[in-house]
Amino acid sequence: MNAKTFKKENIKGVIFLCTECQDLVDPKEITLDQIITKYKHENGPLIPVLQQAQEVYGYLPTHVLQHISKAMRIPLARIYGVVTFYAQFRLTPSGRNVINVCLGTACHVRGGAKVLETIEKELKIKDGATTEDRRFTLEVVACIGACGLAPVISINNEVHGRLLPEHITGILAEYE
Amino acid sequence: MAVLKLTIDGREVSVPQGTTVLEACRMHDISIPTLCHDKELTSGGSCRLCVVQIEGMRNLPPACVTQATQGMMVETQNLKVRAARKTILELLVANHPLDCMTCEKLGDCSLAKYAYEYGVTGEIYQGEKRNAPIDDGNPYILRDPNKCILCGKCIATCNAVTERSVIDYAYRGFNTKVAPFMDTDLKDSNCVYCNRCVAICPVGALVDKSMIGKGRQWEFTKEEVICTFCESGCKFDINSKNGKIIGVTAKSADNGRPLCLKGRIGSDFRYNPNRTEMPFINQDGEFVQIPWEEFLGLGNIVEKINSLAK
Amino acid sequence: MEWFTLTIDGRQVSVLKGTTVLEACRMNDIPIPTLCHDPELTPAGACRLCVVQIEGMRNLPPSCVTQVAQGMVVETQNPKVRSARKTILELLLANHPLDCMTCQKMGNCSLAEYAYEYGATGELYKGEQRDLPVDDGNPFILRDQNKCISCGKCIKACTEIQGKSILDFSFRGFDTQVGPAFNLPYHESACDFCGSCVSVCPVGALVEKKMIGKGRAWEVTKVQTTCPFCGVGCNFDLNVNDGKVIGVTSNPNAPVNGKALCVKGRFGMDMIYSPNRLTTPLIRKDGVLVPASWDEALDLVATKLGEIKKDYGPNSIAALSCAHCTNEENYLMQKFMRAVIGTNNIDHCART
Amino acid sequence: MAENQRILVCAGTGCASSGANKLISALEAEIKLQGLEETVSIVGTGCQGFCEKGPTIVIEKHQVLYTSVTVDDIAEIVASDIIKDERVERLLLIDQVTQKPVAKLSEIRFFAKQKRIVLQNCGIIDPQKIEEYTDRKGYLALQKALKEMSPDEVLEEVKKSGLRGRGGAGFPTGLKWGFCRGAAGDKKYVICNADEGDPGAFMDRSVLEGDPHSVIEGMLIGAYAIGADEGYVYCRAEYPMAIKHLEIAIGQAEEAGYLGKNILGSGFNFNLNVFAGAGAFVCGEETALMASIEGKRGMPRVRPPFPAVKGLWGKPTNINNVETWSNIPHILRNGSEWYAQMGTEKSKGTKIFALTGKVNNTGLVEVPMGTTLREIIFDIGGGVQNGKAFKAVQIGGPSGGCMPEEMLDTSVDYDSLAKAGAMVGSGGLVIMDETTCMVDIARFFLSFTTKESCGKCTPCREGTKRMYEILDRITKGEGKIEDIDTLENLAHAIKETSLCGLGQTAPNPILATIKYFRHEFEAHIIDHKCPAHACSALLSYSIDAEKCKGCGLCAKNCPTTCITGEKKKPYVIKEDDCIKCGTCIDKCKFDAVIRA
Repeated sequence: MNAKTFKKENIKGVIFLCTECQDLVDPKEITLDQIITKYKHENGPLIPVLQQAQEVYGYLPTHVLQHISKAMRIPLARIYGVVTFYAQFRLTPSGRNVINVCLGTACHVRGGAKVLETIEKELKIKDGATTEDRRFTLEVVACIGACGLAPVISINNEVHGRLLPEHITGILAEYE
Repeated sequence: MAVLKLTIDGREVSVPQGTTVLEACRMHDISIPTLCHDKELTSGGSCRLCVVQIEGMRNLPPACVTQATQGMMVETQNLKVRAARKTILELLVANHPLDCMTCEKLGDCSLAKYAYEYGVTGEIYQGEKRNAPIDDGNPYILRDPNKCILCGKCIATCNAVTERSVIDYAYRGFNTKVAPFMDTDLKDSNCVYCNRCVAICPVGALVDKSMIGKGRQWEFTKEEVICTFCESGCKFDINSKNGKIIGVTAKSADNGRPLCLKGRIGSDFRYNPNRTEMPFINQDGEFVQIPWEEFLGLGNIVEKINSLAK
Repeated sequence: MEWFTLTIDGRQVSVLKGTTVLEACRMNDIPIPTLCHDPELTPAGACRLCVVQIEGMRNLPPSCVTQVAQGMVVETQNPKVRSARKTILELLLANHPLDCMTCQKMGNCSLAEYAYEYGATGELYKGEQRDLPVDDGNPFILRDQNKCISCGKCIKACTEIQGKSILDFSFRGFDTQVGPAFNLPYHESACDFCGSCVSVCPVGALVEKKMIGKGRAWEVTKVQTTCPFCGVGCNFDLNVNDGKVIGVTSNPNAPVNGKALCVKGRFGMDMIYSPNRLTTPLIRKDGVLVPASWDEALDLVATKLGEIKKDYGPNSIAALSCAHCTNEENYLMQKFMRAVIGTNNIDHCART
Repeated sequence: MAENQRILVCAGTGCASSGANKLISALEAEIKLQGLEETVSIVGTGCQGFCEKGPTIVIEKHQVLYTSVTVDDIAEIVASDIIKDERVERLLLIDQVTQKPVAKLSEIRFFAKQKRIVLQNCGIIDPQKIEEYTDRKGYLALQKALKEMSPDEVLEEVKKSGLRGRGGAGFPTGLKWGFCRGAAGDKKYVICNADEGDPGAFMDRSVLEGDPHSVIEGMLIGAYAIGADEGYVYCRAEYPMAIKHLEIAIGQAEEAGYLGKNILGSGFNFNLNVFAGAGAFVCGEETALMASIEGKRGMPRVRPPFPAVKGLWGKPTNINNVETWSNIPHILRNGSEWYAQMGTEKSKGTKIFALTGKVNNTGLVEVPMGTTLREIIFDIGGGVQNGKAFKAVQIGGPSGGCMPEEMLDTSVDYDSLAKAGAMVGSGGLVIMDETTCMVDIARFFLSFTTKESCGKCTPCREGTKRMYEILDRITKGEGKIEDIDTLENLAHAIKETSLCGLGQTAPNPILATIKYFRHEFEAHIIDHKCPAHACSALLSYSIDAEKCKGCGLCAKNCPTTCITGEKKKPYVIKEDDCIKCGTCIDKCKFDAVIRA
């Protein structure tokens, strides 16, 4: 958005406000604009911009994508295509703790599927879903590169290895 | 001849006495969908697709068998009529295979035509579907009983030639099917493959095997020819695609015309694009084309006549 | 210019360097099935239906993106090639609704055409099928994603022909979809309904909504004509069934525009049968509009214009010309205003 | 009292997850407590390779490896090994054959047969310090190239070495460089493919984490030979430590003048960027990877034009993977003849394999090309876990193949493996034992490729899904005998018509398992039995009331709540809730749980 002109736009109920009147602007938005400015003149910056925007917001809300589209002059459909293509991007907020269950080959061979089933039963959610209390989001990933410790899961990037189904309840209890 | 006046869809029309409502409509370009009707055959009134609403009449009478009367008020397209027709089509399509993509009949299929017109998908009444074996045992007719809508036209046209009468209805209710004696394949019946039934079938239940895979109906141009094998004067269509003759198909036979396999195959032979106009003779195991004069031994006939004249 | 000679199905053909195998085949009337290829769009090599066998090459290369080489030996119809194509068709059909009876595209559907040719029924690999909502929210285009074969031509038409980039792929693998951002329906996206996507869709995923139920491809006569809406001079085909115009389709051979059209040209033809349309001039007599003859009407206009010009000067008159006229008619209109009336007060509705 | 010495603590992702960082702090505290800061330094290294026994510590001076170390062991290690020069026997590895503790690193079977070229610094140096790299001859190869050799000479050297791409297909590296060097254009790129997506492979991660400068140096030399002035390392976002170490290394290399303008006064310029991927396996494919850097969906495009001619942003581009780049400095420094001595006739040098699955010694293994699978799995890997019988080894990731016992003497090199219906691929070796069901494994690979298919071309998008569905049916006992033929036909068609490597190789696991394990398919289909007792749909668990003593151990350990009963009375399994994990069978001391 051009900072010089006072501009008020209403896109699908989300209001973007001018960056000159700081008090009206979401601080996240300033960070977002900084990210965009940083990459604007580089070649092909979309993926790092999305990655950093996701770090700021925790996920990629619609209005953020619309903003990126406008600021970087990339068609919205293309951005949506990219966001839905890469596993890393999230269009909905995640739970407080993100469980990544590795189902790489080594983990599969050493019983990763049982670990997943146990977690699914325990939390009553399936791959990709978030518990109602937003405590956990469950995601299946293919290999986090800790194959030597298979089967593994990682919760908030902490790796738990050499798991058996009966370990699960105890591990989950550590996360609030 | 007495002339009757009646009102169809608000339009006043005149027709001769003895006309059915269906005929009256068609005379005046008012379209009525039909599946079991054929003007050459006695109407069975079985498919019920041609139902209309007639003032003073109970229910929805089928137009094909209802005689027009003086002052009759007919509605052919009101909501009630269209809804009834749609239900009939939904029922038919629900028990019909949906392999239109590869169905030989597509482009000339009455069921598909009306389904399209009435927006019928067959999804409403999905349930048990027939799963009868396909009769693929003879070289002429492919018979898929699962596609049959039991309109009975094939039976009627087969029975129109007394010594044929190969097929008829068998079983009853949902299990009704059209079958030869003992429900055998056609090859085990006394069918002579005249293809009357194929020519009249409104759907893909009966298909001319010689045409399979050769093209869709809309790709063909048709030229009507009259068979010269006997004096009956049966008609055939020569089908061409992109200017090339693809095959000969039977046309639905008028009353009194027998239609026969010989006629169709003979015509096929006669109009075959590969047919040569010139004779060949076997010379040392190889066929070589030679002029007619030589073939008939008349090579120097002109010379001979000339020499005689001298 | 360099010519290459290659052998296709045992036949020697010569083509220019830079020609693709597909082009070489089509130039020589050798049929190759394609779904994602369109001469107006950049090639994708995605549908894989045009695969052929080429001596010395690994696997079966797609002919649409394989360039010819000197002495290349190509086979387009051997059993291996045909069986590979059939498998691809079987896979597509296994995930395609079989409502051909009511599908508007039937008769013009490439998938059905090849399915018929190759005898593919979709029975072989039956399994999960997509079940996505049908986008029925706009008056022009009916979009049924379940029929989409992900050929990507609509995306390219939107980007390369129209420059709008409303459409793109989203998700991946078996879940791949094509559509506007966030999978919004067309009318909630920035689409302006030029219908270029419809014109390239090889299946029934995108169809002209107004033509639904009005006739199938084989019943329709196409009449090529020039669009009356503006001065660009786009050509298209009026689709006529039973003597009635049922809609407009692109004519790929149109010299000015190819398959591209704008929303007005493609979908704005319903005025033909509009009950509001005037067929004779009307003159207001005693406050009531009364039908009149053209002579009568034109005489009246000429007299009145003359009077106004005499009493108030030429600049008291202005003309607004209409996009439904031809370029020539609009030229005449401005000529009339400038030369006859004597004013520059002339404008045109397509400018506003 | 010892002179200046180093304690090497493995801090690779594997060991870090089992507490390596706590060990480092504890060691530092203990060293300080003992007043040894002056003479002993603690080094957090990259992966030492022996993940199975992690966290591991090496006392460099004595070449001793301590395994499965915990914080509680630290004081003892310092007290006896560092101060008294006595080994802590209980932390030494027990040799499988002699059943005696092994004191010397070089005597450990896991390491004895390896030949560490690419991994020679991993686990020994601190990857976050450039000095440790330069102390071990780092950047000498770059200096040699820039100062003594022309780009053509470098290219020639790489060609002569016989190095082939370590990313899977095994294309000769020198030849590839030559194409890019020969392509028209003033701007060229080199890319390091660090999108190591094959599940079961982590050698690239380990190299980037443990020795990032070797990759940078390799890329610099390659860029010099090719004529490129910019490079990218495309690394998976799942490898945060690799990205971090790489970024630190790039910063240090820039500072030291190895990166940037006029490098070492040679006039050669080179900039290196790190690009974090966003989670798509297909981005390991060259054209998809470039599309990803360009900010697009990672959908492969058709070739030609090849990347060497038209690559990143339309410019000539050369892509090699981590291990390939990492080989380059060694080749330049030691000469192509030295390199070409190793390996087989057509596959030169060494290859790193990630040994995982049901093998005793999981970890990273670097061996000369041509070593047999048996040597790797049994001599280095120590054979199958828990004394179970070996069934198969899966090699080359989800696109490779599963090789049975009778193929174990196959030598690992590009050509022998291709002939056997597998491929070197990234180098993941997943060992499977008798309890692994091969149909289930094929299904597993297809579920992976189905999820990772980009969706562009028909055969891969639709075909992987259908192959998966058929396999899924078979594992549930709902298969038909003709399914095997259907699978084979479909597999061949997909191989022959797919656009990129993913689709072209996705059917490999199916073809290989049908080829070697057809009987298992038939058992599922005809007898509705899973011979490996792995397909849960074909299993049912119950408790033999006669044998059950009512100890309740099964119910206590059951991860769901499907086992109920009263103490001292026979317990019962409720089938509906049972997830068939098999925990009860393992726990029961009376063999009372029946699996049928």
